[in-house]
Amino acid sequence: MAADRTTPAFRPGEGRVRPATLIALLLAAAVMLAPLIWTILLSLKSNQALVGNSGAALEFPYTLENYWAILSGDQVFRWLFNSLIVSVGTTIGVLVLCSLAGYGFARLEFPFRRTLFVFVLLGLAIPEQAVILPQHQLFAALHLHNSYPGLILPGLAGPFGVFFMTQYFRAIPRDLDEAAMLDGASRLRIFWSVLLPLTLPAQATLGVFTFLASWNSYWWPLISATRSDMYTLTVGLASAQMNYAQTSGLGFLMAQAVFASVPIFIVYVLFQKHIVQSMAGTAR
Amino acid sequence: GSSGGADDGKIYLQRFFGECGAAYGTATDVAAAKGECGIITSMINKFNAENAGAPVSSNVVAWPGYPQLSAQFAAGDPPDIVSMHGGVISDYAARGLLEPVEPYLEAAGLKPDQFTDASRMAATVDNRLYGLPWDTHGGLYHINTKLFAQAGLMRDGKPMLPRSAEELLAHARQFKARTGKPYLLQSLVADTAAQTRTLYTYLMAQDAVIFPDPLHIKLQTPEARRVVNYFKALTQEGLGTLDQDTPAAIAAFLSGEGGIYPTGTWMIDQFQQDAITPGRPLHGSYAVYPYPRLWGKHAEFVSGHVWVVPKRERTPAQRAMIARFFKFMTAHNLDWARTGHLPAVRSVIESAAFKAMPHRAEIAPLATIGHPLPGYVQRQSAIERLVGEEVGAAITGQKTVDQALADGERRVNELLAELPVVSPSSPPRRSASSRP
Amino acid sequence: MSLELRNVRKAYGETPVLDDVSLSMADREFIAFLGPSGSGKSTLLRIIAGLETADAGEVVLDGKRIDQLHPGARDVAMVFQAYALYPHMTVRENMAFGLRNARVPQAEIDARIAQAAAVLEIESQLDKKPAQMSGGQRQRVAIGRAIVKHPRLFLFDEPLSNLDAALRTRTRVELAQLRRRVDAAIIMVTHDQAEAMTLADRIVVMNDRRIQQIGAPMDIYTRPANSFVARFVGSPAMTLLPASLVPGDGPARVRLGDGTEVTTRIDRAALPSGSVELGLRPEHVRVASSGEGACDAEVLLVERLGDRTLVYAKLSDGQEITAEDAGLSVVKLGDRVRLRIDGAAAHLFDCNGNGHHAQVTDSAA
Amino acid sequence: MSLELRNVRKAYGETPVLDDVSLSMADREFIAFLGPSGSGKSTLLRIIAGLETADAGEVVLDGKRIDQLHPGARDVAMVFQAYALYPHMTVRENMAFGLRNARVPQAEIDARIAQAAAVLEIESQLDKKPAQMSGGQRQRVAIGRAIVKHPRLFLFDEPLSNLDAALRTRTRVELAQLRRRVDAAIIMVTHDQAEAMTLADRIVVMNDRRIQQIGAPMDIYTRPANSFVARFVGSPAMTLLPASLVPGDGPARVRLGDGTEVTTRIDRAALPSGSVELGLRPEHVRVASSGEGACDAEVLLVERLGDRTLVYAKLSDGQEITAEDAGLSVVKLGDRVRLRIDGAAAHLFDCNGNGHHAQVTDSAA
Amino acid sequence: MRRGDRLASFGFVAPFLAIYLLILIYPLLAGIGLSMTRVDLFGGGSFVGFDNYVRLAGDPVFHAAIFQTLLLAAMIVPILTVLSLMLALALNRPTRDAAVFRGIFFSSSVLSVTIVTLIWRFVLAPDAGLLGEVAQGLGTPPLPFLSDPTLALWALAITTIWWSIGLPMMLFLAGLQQIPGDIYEAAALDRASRWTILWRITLPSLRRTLVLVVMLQTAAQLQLFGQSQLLTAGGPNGATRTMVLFIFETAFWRWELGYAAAAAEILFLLIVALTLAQYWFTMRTSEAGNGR
Ligand SMILES: Nc1ncnc2c1ncn2[C@@H]1O[C@H](COP(=O)(O)OP(=O)(O)OP(=O)(O)O)[C@@H](O)[C@H]1O
Ligand SMILES: Nc1ncnc2c1ncn2[C@@H]1O[C@H](COP(=O)(O)OP(=O)(O)OP(=O)(O)O)[C@@H](O)[C@H]1O
Ligand SMILES: [Mg+2]
Ligand SMILES: [Mg+2]
Repeated sequence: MAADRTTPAFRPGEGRVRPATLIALLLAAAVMLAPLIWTILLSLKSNQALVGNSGAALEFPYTLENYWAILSGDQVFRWLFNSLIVSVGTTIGVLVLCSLAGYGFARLEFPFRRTLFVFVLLGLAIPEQAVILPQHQLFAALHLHNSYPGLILPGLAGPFGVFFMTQYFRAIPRDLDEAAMLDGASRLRIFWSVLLPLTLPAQATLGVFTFLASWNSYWWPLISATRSDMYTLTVGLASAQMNYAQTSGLGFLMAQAVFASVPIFIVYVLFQKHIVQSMAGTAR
Repeated sequence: GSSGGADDGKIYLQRFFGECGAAYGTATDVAAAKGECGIITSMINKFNAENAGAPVSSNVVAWPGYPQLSAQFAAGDPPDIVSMHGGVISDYAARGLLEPVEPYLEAAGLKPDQFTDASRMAATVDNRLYGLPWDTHGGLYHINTKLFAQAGLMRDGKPMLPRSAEELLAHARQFKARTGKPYLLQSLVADTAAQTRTLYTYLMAQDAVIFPDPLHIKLQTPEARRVVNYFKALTQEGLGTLDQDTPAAIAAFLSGEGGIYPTGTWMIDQFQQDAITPGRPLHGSYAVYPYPRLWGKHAEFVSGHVWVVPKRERTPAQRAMIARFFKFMTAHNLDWARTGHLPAVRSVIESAAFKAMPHRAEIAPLATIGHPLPGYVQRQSAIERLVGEEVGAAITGQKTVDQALADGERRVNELLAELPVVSPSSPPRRSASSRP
Repeated sequence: MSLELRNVRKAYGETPVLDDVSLSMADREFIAFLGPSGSGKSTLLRIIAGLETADAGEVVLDGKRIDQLHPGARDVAMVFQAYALYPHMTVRENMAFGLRNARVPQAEIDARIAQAAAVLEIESQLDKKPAQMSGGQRQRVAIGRAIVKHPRLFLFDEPLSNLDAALRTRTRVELAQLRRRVDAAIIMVTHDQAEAMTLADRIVVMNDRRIQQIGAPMDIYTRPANSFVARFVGSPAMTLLPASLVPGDGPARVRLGDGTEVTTRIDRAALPSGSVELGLRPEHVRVASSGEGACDAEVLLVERLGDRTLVYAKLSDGQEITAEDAGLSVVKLGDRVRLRIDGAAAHLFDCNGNGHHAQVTDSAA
Repeated sequence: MSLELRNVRKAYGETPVLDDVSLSMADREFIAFLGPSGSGKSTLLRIIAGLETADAGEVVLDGKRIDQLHPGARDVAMVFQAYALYPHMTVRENMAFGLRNARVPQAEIDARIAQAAAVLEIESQLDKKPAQMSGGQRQRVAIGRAIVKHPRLFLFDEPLSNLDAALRTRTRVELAQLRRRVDAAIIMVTHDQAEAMTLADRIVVMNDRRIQQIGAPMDIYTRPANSFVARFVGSPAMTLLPASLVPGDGPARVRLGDGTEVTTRIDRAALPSGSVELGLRPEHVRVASSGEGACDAEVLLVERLGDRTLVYAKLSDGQEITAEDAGLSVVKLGDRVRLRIDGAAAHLFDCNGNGHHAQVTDSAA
Repeated sequence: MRRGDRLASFGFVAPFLAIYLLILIYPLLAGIGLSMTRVDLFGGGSFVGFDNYVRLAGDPVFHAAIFQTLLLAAMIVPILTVLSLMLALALNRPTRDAAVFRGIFFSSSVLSVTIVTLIWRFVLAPDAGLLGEVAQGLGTPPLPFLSDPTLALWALAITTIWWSIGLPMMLFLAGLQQIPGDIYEAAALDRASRWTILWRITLPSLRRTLVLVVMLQTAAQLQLFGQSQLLTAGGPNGATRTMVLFIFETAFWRWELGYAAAAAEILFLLIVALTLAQYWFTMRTSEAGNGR
């Protein structure tokens, strides 16, 4: 009787990872992680120890003083709060708008539906810098600068979410709509009670991406929220830097980077399970 | 949203220099503060403590803050006092966005000639003063005296500075030969200011006219060619570094990897910290001087920080408060000098207290030999980038010197030719709508 | 309950799908739409349900035109081919959904669900989600969801086609029982003739955008209106052989391609002139052990069904014919056999495809 | 070609799926694996193909152990249930793919494809992609892809289950023809007993991880080894009624729950003691028009198949029974009927489920 | 469906469309108007017709920016696509380890560009950087990643690839999970080698995902900005100035709004043209055999 009776893998995702693949993966993961670990190590060193010698990051002693410095800043929690309001607001807004529009484009009939969809997709080609100044003028005319709506609204116009949700809605069997129609459900009710719950994985994914983009956005908050009590975390942390911070405040700078990333890491970890699953419909 | 308040005299101050509420959030002891951020924060705290109702509300912006300021102007809601580099004033002044500050100085009992020439010129456009002069900053040779000694370039405990171009080359070769390290640490990567500073400085030294009129630059001149060719040759010979950006160059200087790091006044404090810290490579071996005279006369391109007053409707109480604040700031000019920048007030620079600070005697001449660009030149920061990019390309050998200078001249002239023709007195497009 | 369709037409773009379809249906009747794929069965069903709009024609339920009503307002319930259960709801919620929309009081909802669950024997499944159930269970839930609405008309779109053979038979029995217990009419779409024959009171055979025949199952089996119906209904299918009429009097007599002559009981006078096709059900073509039969054939395939054996064979002129033999038949593939044709039970189809049948009902084999 | 499986075992994790399965197969034989869902048919087939590895046991092809060989090197071809055609390749490319991998010369590839296409009548489809074809066409392509490889053994995993009824019958004929034209053995997995009976030389009935019976189709139909086989083979299924042996001599005589007594032709001596079940095929339970029958029953469902009618009924003790009647039966749902049981054709199953059959072969109805 | 229905249906897309029109399309159109004027940040401009476009046509700096943008996209998109595909292939399994690896490769995507460039400056800078230290350890002179024009482009490309590998990897994983497993078994029986399976089965099945990834990435990389602004400031000698950086400098440093707007419109058209060209190309080639 042969000793090795393991089933060979003929379907992808079965069987053992070959050693060569594993080594390549480990190397690639090291390349991915090394800069991140380096950043964390730097953030754990005092600024003074790093001046002119970033190699000191590899040696003891480590300290949390940079994080304390961030946390004891007057306004850090205000900025954190602003960022949360803006990111959560944008995320909710995008989910609502894109779910509605995705359902509309995927399921309903109205004049110029296809044309409008293509028109929306064109938006993927519009660079932020191409519209930021007219946008700024527009928001000035509407008196929206230095306000939460002013920070949230531009994040709602992105076409990717509409594309994503439309594809996802299209993948849901039409039977369900029809069954609900026969069950006497109104269009809104079909959308709300039948289809929307089925898009939860997609909502999670789009939500993560939107939250991430909103959290990291820099240029718009920079020129729209000019009052420090309206800064988002990215802008606030940038304002807290001295010129030449890369030399004399390196540890602090890196601690800021880590600090600003923690919330999104948390969001990612919470929702990552849904991400791959829900992308399945996108590439159709 | 509005940054304006009622008629209680509150004023909004917007500045860069970083945020350090952690260490200085409530500090009012200006003398005890350190660093640009610490000193300015304590100063404002102190002013607020001394005046009823903490009238100054400050807003820290990410360096350099001009996109935000422009945005605020465009939205019709600028602050009351803004930190600004001298070279930028002409842009806003030409658009009629700034108030001349003579009335405020007068109200504060200050006279323009209390300020040094260099600092006053930096704030002057069309013979009007557009801000409270605050300091003068310019390029300096930060020197590692230990390496200089090793290279045999010390005399009487002081580094030997070249007195001509030929001498600098000789020193550099000798330095390289004896220490094996570059003589000059240059930040040529992602930093255009350093190159421009060098070029402007040595053109001024040769009495070359850089901007014959508001719409033209002249770079295709023998003087310019001389300067660029010289630094190119030096760099190509390996006497100056090629691959460093600013943080890398600073790090190299701090770890004793080169003889001279030409950069601004703002680094004195940081380097001095290392110089007095035992165990640091720079310990006890730091000296600093203005750029040496290489050609012509001893002159240097400088700039300065200025506090400007954007044009908008203000109550008399607010105006009074601005004047009061200016007066207070001027009184604390010496404290600011601890950052390394040259104070703007003549009496301070001449004071014993100032001269007693490390290296200050050596750099004091900047106040007299320093010249900013003429006030009629707009878009100085954009021009600085263009010129720096071309000079950098020439020094690193990516372009021929002639080509680089020709390109630089053409690009700057094209930029200037596009300036919209506006009279300086025309009002901003949106008036201060949010103020009563 | 009475449903009437009047001159319904439907086209998708340029493609006509239904062409002047009319139909009326009695109270509590069970009708099956039978036809090949693409014949428009689902479309017709969906027009009744209101999921499609007819281009022309009327749909009348109990004397009231319903074609302009919202599907939910038509008092019909539909069971979808793939069940279309709401995956995120439990069985109970699936059933309650339509009732909630109709604002039925909660107590009433609970009662109806309990009753339906009892009928369908899914009481223990009520708090499961569809993904946790087997195909057969899901189907019962789908039926349950229809039942609780107490509709006047049930619509089933191929309710059994997703089930395996064993389950299909069981569910067929269940459907028949259901039909006795609910006070409503039923329309079922199928392309499985056995299903239609077993369950329906009347069958509507559809093909090529039109209704081909409407009738009771046995009518359709014994007196197919045309050659399409003849071929489509009955498994294995009726053999149709080209033939020529032999002149003479009395019942029609035809000659096959291999020369065999068959005497039918069909009235010669009713036949138009032109070529005809002879229709023979397998049970009327017997493998003859001795020589008394009518024609020779070569066996192509032997299908042993246990109780009887089907023999697919080729006549000497190349025409294929299906015959029946006893369950323990010894016929083998490749054998040459003699076939005895029961002319009394034969059908004739004229050149327009219309069927002509024996004047006296033929008896079973 | 000869295939032998010796003591094959397989478990997925803790769950055993195949338990000591042995089987040997002759040259050019057509074997069907028949069994309910989950009985391990596909697993066994996949072990032969090399897509799964047995935990123990040997797979021997022509005297050579192949269980360690790569699937591509085993000289077997498989037709998958969902066809598994390569969607982005044309039909031609689908067929050529395996040959290219085996470095067959292009001319030879072309010839084999042309031949297979002719056999399967898909010449005109060769440049289409699977998405453009109907289910039946796709299936022929899947078979074509197997044929061109000239394998020694064909493996079919439920090749017909995705087709509709009409197409299934046609394809069944095609498979039978194919079998005559290719010089290879065939194993087919199915859970449709009619399919297995029609096509296979021998049927392997599987259930519960084990082979229940191996035999020719008629053997299995007439002499099921145990009650599982009896119930599973034959459509509609054999009725099994609990019964008690009536003491006495001669052939076994049993009494049903409602008191009816049935005399079988089964040797009483071979039966162990204990309770028994009486097995009756529908064709041996006839609806009796007059009173000469044996028992009373109430009709639950009438399934009119055209040529005959199946009657599902309930005896007075609640046991369900299936009977047959003529095609034009007048029996209706809810009727009370009398049923005549043909005891000579009855089967008995002892308390271990083992089957006991009449000593003389019973004749067909 | 009926008329009222259509209106109601339109109601579902209307909220998004309204915001989209107001916040993206109106500014885009306003940008077109702006591109016809000579105007600074504070208005008061004059109409100049197509002068700005004519100027762009003759501006070598803009030409270089276009060229470099295209070059960067051409460097990044293929590598990113291939690498993320390889990762997806390797990580398309249900194990815990694979999930951890997926998390690792996605982790960089959550960082902002500011942080990414900050980190990578420390990796790439020849003196103080990680690569510099490695080079020193190996005894070779470190590569001047930020000062050599070609290497600087690679520095941006590497940084970008590191930063954005997560999303395409996820898309490919999703695509892979949609390929039915049985065709792999069929291929095994067809004696296909690993390589043949990759080229003839997996890749063709991933075609739509591949097109999507390439199109999304092309559109994204043609808008590359933060990396070049923060890492190399467009240098050395403008060698890494991308179109968006050009637009940014023109608007925020030079205050030439009209000129910046004209460049932005050109960029917009370029992106639309390139992505549509990709779309049409792939649709045309797939239409040939696949009559959907
Ligand atoms: N939405 C549609 N758009 C265009 N053509 C359609 C549409 N729905 C159905 N058809 C076409 O209409 C015809 C009838 O379709 P229908 O679904 O009613 O057939 P069916 O009898 O139910 O067939 P099946 O047994 O395959 O379900 C078919 O030819 C089909 O291709
Ligand atoms: N990959 C697997 N992992 C775990 N269990 C499996 C796997 N494949 C099959 N099984 C289990 O093994 C048993 C036999 O499965 P198999 O597919 O061989 O059944 P089958 O007879 O082909 O049934 P069907 O008619 O439904 O195809 C089933 O209980 C099934 O759940
Ligand atoms: Mg249908
Ligand atoms: Mg199976």
